[in-house]
Amino acid sequence: MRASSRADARRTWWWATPRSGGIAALALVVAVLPLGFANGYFYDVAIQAGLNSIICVGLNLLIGYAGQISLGHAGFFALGAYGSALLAARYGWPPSLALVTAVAGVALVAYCVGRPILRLKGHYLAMATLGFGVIVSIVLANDDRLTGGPDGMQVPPFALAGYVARSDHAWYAIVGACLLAAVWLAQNLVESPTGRALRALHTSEVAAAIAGIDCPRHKVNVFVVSAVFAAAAGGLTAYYAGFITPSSASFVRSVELVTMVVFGGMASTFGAVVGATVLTVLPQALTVLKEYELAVFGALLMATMVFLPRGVVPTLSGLLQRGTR
Amino acid sequence: MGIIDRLRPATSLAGMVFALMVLGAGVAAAQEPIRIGSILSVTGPASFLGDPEQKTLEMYVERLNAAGGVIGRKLQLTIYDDGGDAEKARTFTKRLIEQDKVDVIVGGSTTGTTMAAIPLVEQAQIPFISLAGAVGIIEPVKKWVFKTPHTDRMACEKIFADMRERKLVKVALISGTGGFDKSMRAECLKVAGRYGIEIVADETYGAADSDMTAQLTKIKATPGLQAVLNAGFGQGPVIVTRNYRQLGITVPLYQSHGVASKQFIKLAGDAAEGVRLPAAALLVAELLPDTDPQKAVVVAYKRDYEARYKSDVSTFGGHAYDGLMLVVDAIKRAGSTDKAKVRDAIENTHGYIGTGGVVNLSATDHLGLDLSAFRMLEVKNGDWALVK
Amino acid sequence: MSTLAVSGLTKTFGGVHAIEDLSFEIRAATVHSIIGPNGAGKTTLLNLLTGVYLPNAGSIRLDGRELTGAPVHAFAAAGIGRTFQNLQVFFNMSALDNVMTGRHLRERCGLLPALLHTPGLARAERESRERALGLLRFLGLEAYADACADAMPYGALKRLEIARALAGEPRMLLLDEPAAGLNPTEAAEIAGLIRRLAESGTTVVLVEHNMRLVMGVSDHILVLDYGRRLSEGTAAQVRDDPRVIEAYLGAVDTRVAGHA
Amino acid sequence: MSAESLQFVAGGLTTGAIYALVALGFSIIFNASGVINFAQGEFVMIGGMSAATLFASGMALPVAIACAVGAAGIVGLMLAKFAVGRARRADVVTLIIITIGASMLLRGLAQIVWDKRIHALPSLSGHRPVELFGATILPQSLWVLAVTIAVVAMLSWFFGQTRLGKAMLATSYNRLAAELVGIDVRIVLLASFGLAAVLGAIAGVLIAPITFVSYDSGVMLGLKGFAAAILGGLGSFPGAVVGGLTLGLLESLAAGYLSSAYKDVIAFVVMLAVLLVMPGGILGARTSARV
Repeated sequence: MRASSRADARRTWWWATPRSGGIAALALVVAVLPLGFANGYFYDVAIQAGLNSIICVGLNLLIGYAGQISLGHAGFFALGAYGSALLAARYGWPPSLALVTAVAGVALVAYCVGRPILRLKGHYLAMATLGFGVIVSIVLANDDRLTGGPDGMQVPPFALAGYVARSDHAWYAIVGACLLAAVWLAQNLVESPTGRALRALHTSEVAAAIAGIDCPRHKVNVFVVSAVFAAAAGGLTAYYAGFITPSSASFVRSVELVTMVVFGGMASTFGAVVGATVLTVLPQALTVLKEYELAVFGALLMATMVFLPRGVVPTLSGLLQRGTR
Repeated sequence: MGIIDRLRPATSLAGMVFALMVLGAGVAAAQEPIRIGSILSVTGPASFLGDPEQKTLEMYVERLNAAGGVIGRKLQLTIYDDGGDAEKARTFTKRLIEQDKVDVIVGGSTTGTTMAAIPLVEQAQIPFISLAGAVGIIEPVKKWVFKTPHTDRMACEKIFADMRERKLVKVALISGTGGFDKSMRAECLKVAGRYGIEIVADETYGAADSDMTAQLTKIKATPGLQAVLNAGFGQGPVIVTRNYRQLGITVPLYQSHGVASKQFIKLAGDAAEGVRLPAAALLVAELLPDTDPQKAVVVAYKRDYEARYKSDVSTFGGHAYDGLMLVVDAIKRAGSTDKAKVRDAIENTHGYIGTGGVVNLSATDHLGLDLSAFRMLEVKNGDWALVK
Repeated sequence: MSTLAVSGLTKTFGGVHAIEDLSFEIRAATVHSIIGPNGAGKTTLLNLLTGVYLPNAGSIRLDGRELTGAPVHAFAAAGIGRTFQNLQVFFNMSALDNVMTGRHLRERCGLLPALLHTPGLARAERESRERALGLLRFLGLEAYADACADAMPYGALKRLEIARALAGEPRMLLLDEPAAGLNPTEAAEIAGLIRRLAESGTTVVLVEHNMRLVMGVSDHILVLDYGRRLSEGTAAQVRDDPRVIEAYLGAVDTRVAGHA
Repeated sequence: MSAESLQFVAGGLTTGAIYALVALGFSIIFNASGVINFAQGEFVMIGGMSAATLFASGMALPVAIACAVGAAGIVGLMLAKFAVGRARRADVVTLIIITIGASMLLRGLAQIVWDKRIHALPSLSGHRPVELFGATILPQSLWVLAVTIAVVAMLSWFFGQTRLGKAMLATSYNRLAAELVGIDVRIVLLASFGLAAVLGAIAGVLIAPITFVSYDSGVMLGLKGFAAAILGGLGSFPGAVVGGLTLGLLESLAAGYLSSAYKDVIAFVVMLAVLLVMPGGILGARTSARV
């Protein structure tokens, strides 16, 4: 009875639910943040943090909720970026149509790749996804007549219905809106039968299957969703930066993305946002350290994971709850 | 009292920061420094470019300041390490322009990082001198973009001219998969025909590969092979050179200007004997005849760099030297750091003698070097020798 | 009316027969127990009946429909639910979410409605939640509804597994040692629950060591030994079968002797 | 077989032996802790860099090698004691991120302690290539192969005969059971990191004369070593060797017969295909679901 009355309360105060409440808070942060921005450089870093957050929110569905590792998501990011860029630059498609087509294409690729390799488990899955990412980056670097090779290619600006997005403010608004949409979609998925199915198969695939959950189908689905998030962020990055190189598909970049998710906290959508933001901003702050930057960054990463093993957001919110109780 | 005690370090720190800001503002009002920004690939796969570039810039900014600065103002150098990543390079360029408010940018160690920065510097209208190789940086000419290193196309031309002289026609190409290698490979393929060179094999290797015998075995088996050209940098060309001798290939081996450093000879050892490559005069500073206009400049740079850093000079540090000195020269002539005036002054540079050659810039040529800037070198007895 | 028909079922592990040429039928709305000494192959049989293991030979049919070789979730979709001997609770979820996960088959699980949180899905979620809460009440777990599963006591987890299995509204429920680790009062509650389920039309397949429970609730008992059928029949028939007594005494299980 | 194809095989064995030696380190740590140690490549780098700089400063080669191996071993022990060991109860993914942080830290320190240039180390027995049926191979590559085989033999003895080795093996099969019979899991973790670091350093010392060494040369070696360990079957020592040699041969043959530009793509595609047929690697354990 107690539980059902609590559920009623949730329905009344929609903004107090974890889903809507968190999104409202995030929207507020996104809206207020520019007040503290001194110049375009701040916007640039914020935009990159937003784009990384979009990828990580998707990747967290796969890693945090479904428990399936991917060390190849930079591959999907780069495919989204190059797909959008090539269709727009080489074939003269309208940028928005190119973006949508590229993302749809990546969804198809993710489906075809995910079907077979998601049968693998743990480190073997990590290796297989890593292999996929490496293949993408080599093909992008090698096919230089189409992609411009390792030195990258120029991308035309993003335009929609006559409006050309150039200014930092416009891009901040676009990326901010996309981030909110990404978080909303992800939170919806988490709190749906599909989300429960993902968490279930994370704990015990046998028990999940006994409950009637088609594990392979759900794994592939969430793999595709996370790839779509990465591809969309990739397409936006290409248009925003106006320039892309195959290093966006590199193994190092894939590892960086996973690190962001784990750093922020697995199975926490807002953890993914925090992880992506912190690890995007931190290197900018550490440039004052010059040659010590890499060592200090590595040490900070190690220390955080040793002392906050569940990631920043879950560990800290756990402490907070214990404190208020 | 506990709280106050705990807060004490914080308050004193805040006080110090405030004091520094006031002081800083006072100094700035007295004399605004000339702000030079730089994005370099100090770490990562292109660190062999960025590392000597950074060292060179730091050393000469220090020297210029010790000598009283330029037009009575001190130089302030801000360097960001992009690790060879174009995305980072773009953000750092933005940071230099918007946050650090630099007057001019020297840098972009690689073509990728340079290309990522170009849209921003063009938009912000800031003089930009790239230290990267590809010809695409200055072709077509972009108003605010210059570069100091010889292009990879020039390297190809120098090598092919030498081959033509030695009557070597059937040439195999082996290159790495990095940006430098791929770009040079593409340029060489483009200009080969003009020198009557026929590319009979075209192989590649990964940047971190440990053995290239498979590729070289294929090349060795190519009928009519007369010479091999390796475009690349880092340990790749060294391994190629060693594998080349291991397989007993006897036709001449040419390397690119990417390994133009004494370190190449040290690492490759005996296998390097007889290898030819095009390089700037810097590498053979002492061997230059006294009549050579570049001699004084390159000998001085070489001496300074090697004395300060106890390591062999490379032509890449020289590119940074040229970039910095071009800017300093232009600012002196412009008499201010007004961006448009400095840009015009750079474009009007004439007869500037740098480590890379004699630079004559114009509205249609933002590089200003010709083929004479390159010297053909050969490894003889463990050292460089000029090919006459 | 036959519900489940098993014929010639065989499963080997590295050449050892865990189940050997086993055939039997289970009739709808009855309580059918499977007993036997440790290592007789009871859990292996449950794994075969739920598709977790692929048999080396033989077939499993539910209402005449061939299920052999189908994936696990297809067995579930055909109406077979199950609990586990060693708990397989989703420890990263609340008790309520555990039960709602059990309703997976009864929910629409399209990807797009889930992403967009369509009104239809929201309505279905509310209904699902009510039903899950109802099941938690039915099993006396309503106090734990919002508790994370890893904070629940053992006995409650056992019942939570049953609630989760029931949430899928199975036609046949396989219970693997539901009374293990429970005190006599709790075991009696489980017995009452099993009877109620059978009366409401659910077929119950029970694997259990507690002979008082088995003898009290079963309509039909299958005795396994070394993967083969040792005996079969009503509680009285099995109890009086000399082969069964021998097998159990040989296996030094005093419980059956005590109750026999 | 023609001399040409023999040369491809020789090249593949050269590369493959290097991968195998790195892969062995991955398997040791995986066995003891279930962790993929992304800093394994850095152990290799530390071995190579220490030996190269010590030798360059005038130390005798054997002494320089011994010091380098010792230094790497200490780094490995410290990584286990102060980082991985402290987060024992954390998720495996968290532990992996810790090793990623460690690899950054070690690389960052290496570029400060040493420099960013490429260093060389003299070969153990010269540069004169050994000729076999028309194919040539550098004597150093034969050293790498021989040491790899010797290391596998020693590891088999260590894990099969010694008390500590058996304890480590027991821990890999069942941590809880190992703890219950009184095995100190912390010691096992320390030993595995120490052993893997020593092995990595030996690899670094042997590889440096062939591929040279710089502060970031561990990244690619780590990646390929991980691939080799997975391909052969994670945790299996003969598997690491088989995986390493297979990967090296795949790359070399692909470069020789198909396309040198796409040799890595071909190698990875073949590897994915192998994993799909044998989801536990070539010599990996076959497990079936248990409930």
